[in-house]
Amino acid sequence: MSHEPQADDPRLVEESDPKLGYLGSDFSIKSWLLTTDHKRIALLYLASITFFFIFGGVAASLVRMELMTPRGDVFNAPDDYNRTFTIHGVFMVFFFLIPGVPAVLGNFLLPLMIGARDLAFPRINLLSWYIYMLGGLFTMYALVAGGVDTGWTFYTPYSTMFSNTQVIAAALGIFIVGFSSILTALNFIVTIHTMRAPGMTWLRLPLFIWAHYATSLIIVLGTPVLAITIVLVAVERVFRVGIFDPAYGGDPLLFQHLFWFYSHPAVYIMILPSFGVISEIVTAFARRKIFGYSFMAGALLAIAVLGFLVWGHHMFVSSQSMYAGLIFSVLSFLVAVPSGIKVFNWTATLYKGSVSFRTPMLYALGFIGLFTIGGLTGLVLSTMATDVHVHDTYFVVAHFHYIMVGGMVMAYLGGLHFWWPKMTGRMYSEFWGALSALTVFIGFNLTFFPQFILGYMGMPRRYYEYPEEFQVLNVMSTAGASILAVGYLMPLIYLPISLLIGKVANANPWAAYGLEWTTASPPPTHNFEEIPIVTGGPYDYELQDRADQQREVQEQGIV
Amino acid sequence: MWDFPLFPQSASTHAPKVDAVYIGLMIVSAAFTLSFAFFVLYFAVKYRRGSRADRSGIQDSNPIAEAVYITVPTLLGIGLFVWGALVYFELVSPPGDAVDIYVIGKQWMWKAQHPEGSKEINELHVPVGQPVRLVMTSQDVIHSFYIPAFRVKQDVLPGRYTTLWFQPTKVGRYRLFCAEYCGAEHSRMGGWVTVMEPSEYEEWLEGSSEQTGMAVAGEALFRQYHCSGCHGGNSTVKAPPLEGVFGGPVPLLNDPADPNSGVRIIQADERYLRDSILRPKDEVVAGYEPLMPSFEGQIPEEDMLKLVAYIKSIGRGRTTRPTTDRGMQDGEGAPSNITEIMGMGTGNGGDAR
Amino acid sequence: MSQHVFTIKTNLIIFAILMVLLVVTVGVAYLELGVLEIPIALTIAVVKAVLIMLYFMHLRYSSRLTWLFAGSGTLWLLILLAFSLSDFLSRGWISPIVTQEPSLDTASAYFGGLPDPDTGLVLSDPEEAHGDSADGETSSAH
Amino acid sequence: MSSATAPAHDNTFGQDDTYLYHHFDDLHQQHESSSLGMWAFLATEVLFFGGVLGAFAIVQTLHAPAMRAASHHLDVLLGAINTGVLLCSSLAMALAVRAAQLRQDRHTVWLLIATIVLGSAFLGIKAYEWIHDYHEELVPGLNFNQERYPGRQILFWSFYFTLTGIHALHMVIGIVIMAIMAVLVWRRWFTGGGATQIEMLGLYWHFVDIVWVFLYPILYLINK
Repeated sequence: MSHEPQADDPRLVEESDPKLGYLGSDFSIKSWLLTTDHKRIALLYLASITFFFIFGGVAASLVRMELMTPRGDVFNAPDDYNRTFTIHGVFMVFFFLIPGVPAVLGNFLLPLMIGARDLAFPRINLLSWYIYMLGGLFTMYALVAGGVDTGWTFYTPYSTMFSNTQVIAAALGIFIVGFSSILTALNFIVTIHTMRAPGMTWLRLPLFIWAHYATSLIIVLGTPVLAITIVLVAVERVFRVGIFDPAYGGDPLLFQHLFWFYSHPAVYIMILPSFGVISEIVTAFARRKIFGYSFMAGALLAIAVLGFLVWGHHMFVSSQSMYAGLIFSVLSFLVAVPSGIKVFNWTATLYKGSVSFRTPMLYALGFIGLFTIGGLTGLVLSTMATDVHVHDTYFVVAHFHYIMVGGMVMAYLGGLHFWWPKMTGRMYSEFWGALSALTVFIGFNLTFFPQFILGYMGMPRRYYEYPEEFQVLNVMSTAGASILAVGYLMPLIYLPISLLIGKVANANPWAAYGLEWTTASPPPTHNFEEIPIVTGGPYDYELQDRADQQREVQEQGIV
Repeated sequence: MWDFPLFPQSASTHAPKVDAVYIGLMIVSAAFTLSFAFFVLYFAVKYRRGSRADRSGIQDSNPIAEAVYITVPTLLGIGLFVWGALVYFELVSPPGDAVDIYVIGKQWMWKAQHPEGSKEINELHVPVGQPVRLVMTSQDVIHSFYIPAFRVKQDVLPGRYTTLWFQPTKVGRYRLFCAEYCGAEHSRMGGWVTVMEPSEYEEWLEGSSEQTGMAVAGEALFRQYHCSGCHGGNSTVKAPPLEGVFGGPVPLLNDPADPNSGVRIIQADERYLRDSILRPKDEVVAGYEPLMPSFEGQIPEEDMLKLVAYIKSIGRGRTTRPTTDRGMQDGEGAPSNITEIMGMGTGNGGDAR
Repeated sequence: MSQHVFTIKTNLIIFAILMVLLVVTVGVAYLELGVLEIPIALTIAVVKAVLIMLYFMHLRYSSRLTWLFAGSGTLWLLILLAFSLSDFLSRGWISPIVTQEPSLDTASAYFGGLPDPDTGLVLSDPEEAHGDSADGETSSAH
Repeated sequence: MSSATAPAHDNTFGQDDTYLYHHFDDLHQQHESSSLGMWAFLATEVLFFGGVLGAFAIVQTLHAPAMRAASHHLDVLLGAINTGVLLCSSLAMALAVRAAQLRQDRHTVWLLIATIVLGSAFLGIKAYEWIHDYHEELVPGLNFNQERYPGRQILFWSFYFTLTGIHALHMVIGIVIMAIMAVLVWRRWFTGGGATQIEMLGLYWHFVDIVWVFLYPILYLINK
């Protein structure tokens, strides 16, 4: 069935050192910059995403330092503070949270998990990385040339008429990076549809793949609307054509509708891949099939679709009509139900499993706890009565950080540790992994739980100066932020070190179940010697344990 | 030691209802969170690897449990939604006898006007027990009128009226914020809402309204003598804006003819206002040319008093309070006009287009 | 996705139908149908679009999956339109609960009136001005 | 594979030595992937145009009289001719795809050139309309005369130029790619006669035509 290999078929390229797999095939810079191997592109993304994460993180620490005191002292003028929180917002949202898990873990693992040799369009995959870097450079230019002070939301008429900062350059950067995520999502959808290994039917796909399928649907159906909204802001800003300018009859709310039509599904783009990662980790370390597989897959798709119907809860107090507000409020409650199902099923997966507490599992357990808090505080924001009070306060900031940092970043780090041996062939140090997980958990809670209290007390967000009575909670939050920063620096140190001194990992260090664990680690450039034939469903750990027991019996010769 | 509050004051009829919905939501959330946390930790410890717990009869899926777990949260959600919506209906429906106060949000200050005519900047005086409705609009970007103690917030958009109502129940001074990001001094665009006994409020009203009566007449004269032609909001002539001038420091050129001679700061008081109307060329504000014609002998004395009253009413403080005690520490509330003048039009976007 | 190759004849027939529909839609526009104009124009456009998709874009013999991909874009566009319009159209309805409408005259006296640009709207030919005066042009606050 | 039932015979496209990339199992899977990929991209384009069209639909429903007043300055006849030209180019494109599938390379090249010529004709007529509008002082941002066209009419024109501008940009991109494809087919660069590539270009071109099929009535006819 497989065609005789063509000229550029990597199977013909003999690996210089079989143990290094795809990493060892070619060490030249050109081979990295012109690679079409999804695994190498994943590592390129890993490097650039970490860079932008650090950049956004530094901005966050400056913001937290500024907020230690009621008066402005770190920044001598409010403009610089406004530019800093805009940097934090833009870089974290568009350059870390949205591409995070899909571009790094998704790119690396999707072909491996469905038994394919590569994504459907390898060259488009590389193009997506170059567009991502081009977008990053444009946004960097915007900062160097004067920065942007509109916040990551670019609300009109401030962004179009009253801000004299580099709004157009930043908007162009985001416009470009939007296409990078569209191309990645397009690649994933087509690959999942057409390139699954024989026998890998839809109900045998690991939930990691389902999660990336649902995320790609949202990206493909949502991102273009953000692109056109950014174009309209740029057109309005240059030509004053009045689309958002009430003096000519335009309506500022038109921008908010178009912007939030993408930006709320964008938060599901950020969290759905993490659901996939957590499902993989929880089953691997509880050594049990996922509980309610079809409900979990269905919940992913339900979130993807319902996610597009709820954006109005960002606009309850912005003179949106009450009737539209009621519709969006009901739907916002309904969209919380599938997330609840997922947390319920993860907990049920632990029941009667055999749970071990390695670093990925610590991150996963942390995720379940923090995501539940984040999700449930979302209900306060979807109820119209309380949203009037807590909209645009630190309650909202705490809510979305619980989901983004408590959810997505914990899952990202958990996934990175879980598949590190597969990606690099080396084991990370278990002690440092557990320590960093604990530090991140403690630092995170100390940073963002006080902000819930601050929020309900009424401290508005994006404030450079605040009244004295909020200071103690802000100081606690800044203290937590410093612990969190240390927690994030640790993996940045011990993971690269593990490349040199880490224990060499075999094909399946966690004895986990999945096609990616059947091939070598690091896998060869063409992934599988022979395309595997899939016979059973995912997470068949009973099968795996019986096979391990038989192998032990044979080795020790015990009858 | 515990001197910082953990829960906002409850000073309006809305507050207890909104707090009730909030507490209800917190209870539901805590119930779910604690039960999940408990089960996760309990299972994780009970079924840890190597423990001899009974692991027979593993179920991989239990549609009944899933169905229960779908219907219960949905019903709970609908219930909470209905409760929240009912409280929201009260938030948006002012009673018949509500008093209207008109509020303008402008880049980085709130200007309020009472029906009786008295005007305030970054301040709002309301009698306790009287339902008040604010009819608001914005002159430039989207702001948001937010009083945490009353649990009310409403975005203020250019080109549209938005309304918000509350009925204060407790006398006192509560913070007022701008909640929608609106530019450089978004965090300074706030102030105080003072709830007073009705009698005190009437007193305050007279004090400010007679002053405002003259100020209102002064405003008409301001247009009649074409002052607004240059000093008005959207004039093309480069003349110093008069909002917030009175009571604040003003930089004057040492030698009016030579723009880059040194600058001296004086306090803008009634004398300065009269002199700059009658003999504008004697004291020229730094950064501006001496273009203003002299009005010597053209403005009768009582018109001059009304003009000065008007300029004072749009001054930095309010008409009745002595200008120094604005009830705010330095750096809070609206900036003194000094920042705009010292800025010399470095282009904080909101200037006259 | 099959490789069905359409004959030249089919292509030409489809092209002819499209040109006829073009003439029809222009003709319909010249009749004064008032409210019916928009639905008719849009249905003709949809018919033309579906024809192009089926025959020129080979959807006719493609897998159902390709149909789904083709339809999903328009479906999501309708979601955007439906929910946004649910806000813009229902904004004017005075909620029955709001007992007292703000007194617009004092408000506009204080605010100096809202910048409703359409007040100065001069319609070039008076005969279709009939439809517009009823549209409450002057109510500045909505 | 998703469509295990698809006929397994290889040469359905009439090509023998079509290039099969290493990560695909057979030609059918490779073609199916390209087509699905293109349709997914067209879904993003639908939403890209949809955002502006949605905004315009909202403004049209809210301010119908102003939109009607503004759209009187558009020349319906010229628009009709333009739509006809674009439909012709769509026909030429469909025939080009057919020729590419049947490996009649000379016909493919000529039909692609015909499509380019018709597309450029469309852009020419469009440019003429724009210049005419410019002389009528109708271009917001450049010389829109607010006194002559008071009220919200500027909104109609800002949407008109945004929509037709983005559409024209897509036409230019289409024409450039078509020129490149024509050269490649003419110099036999594609081992498999480039059927799949031409077909994907056809999908894109027909999509741009469909956008104009919707733009023409919405901008020109509804407010006639």
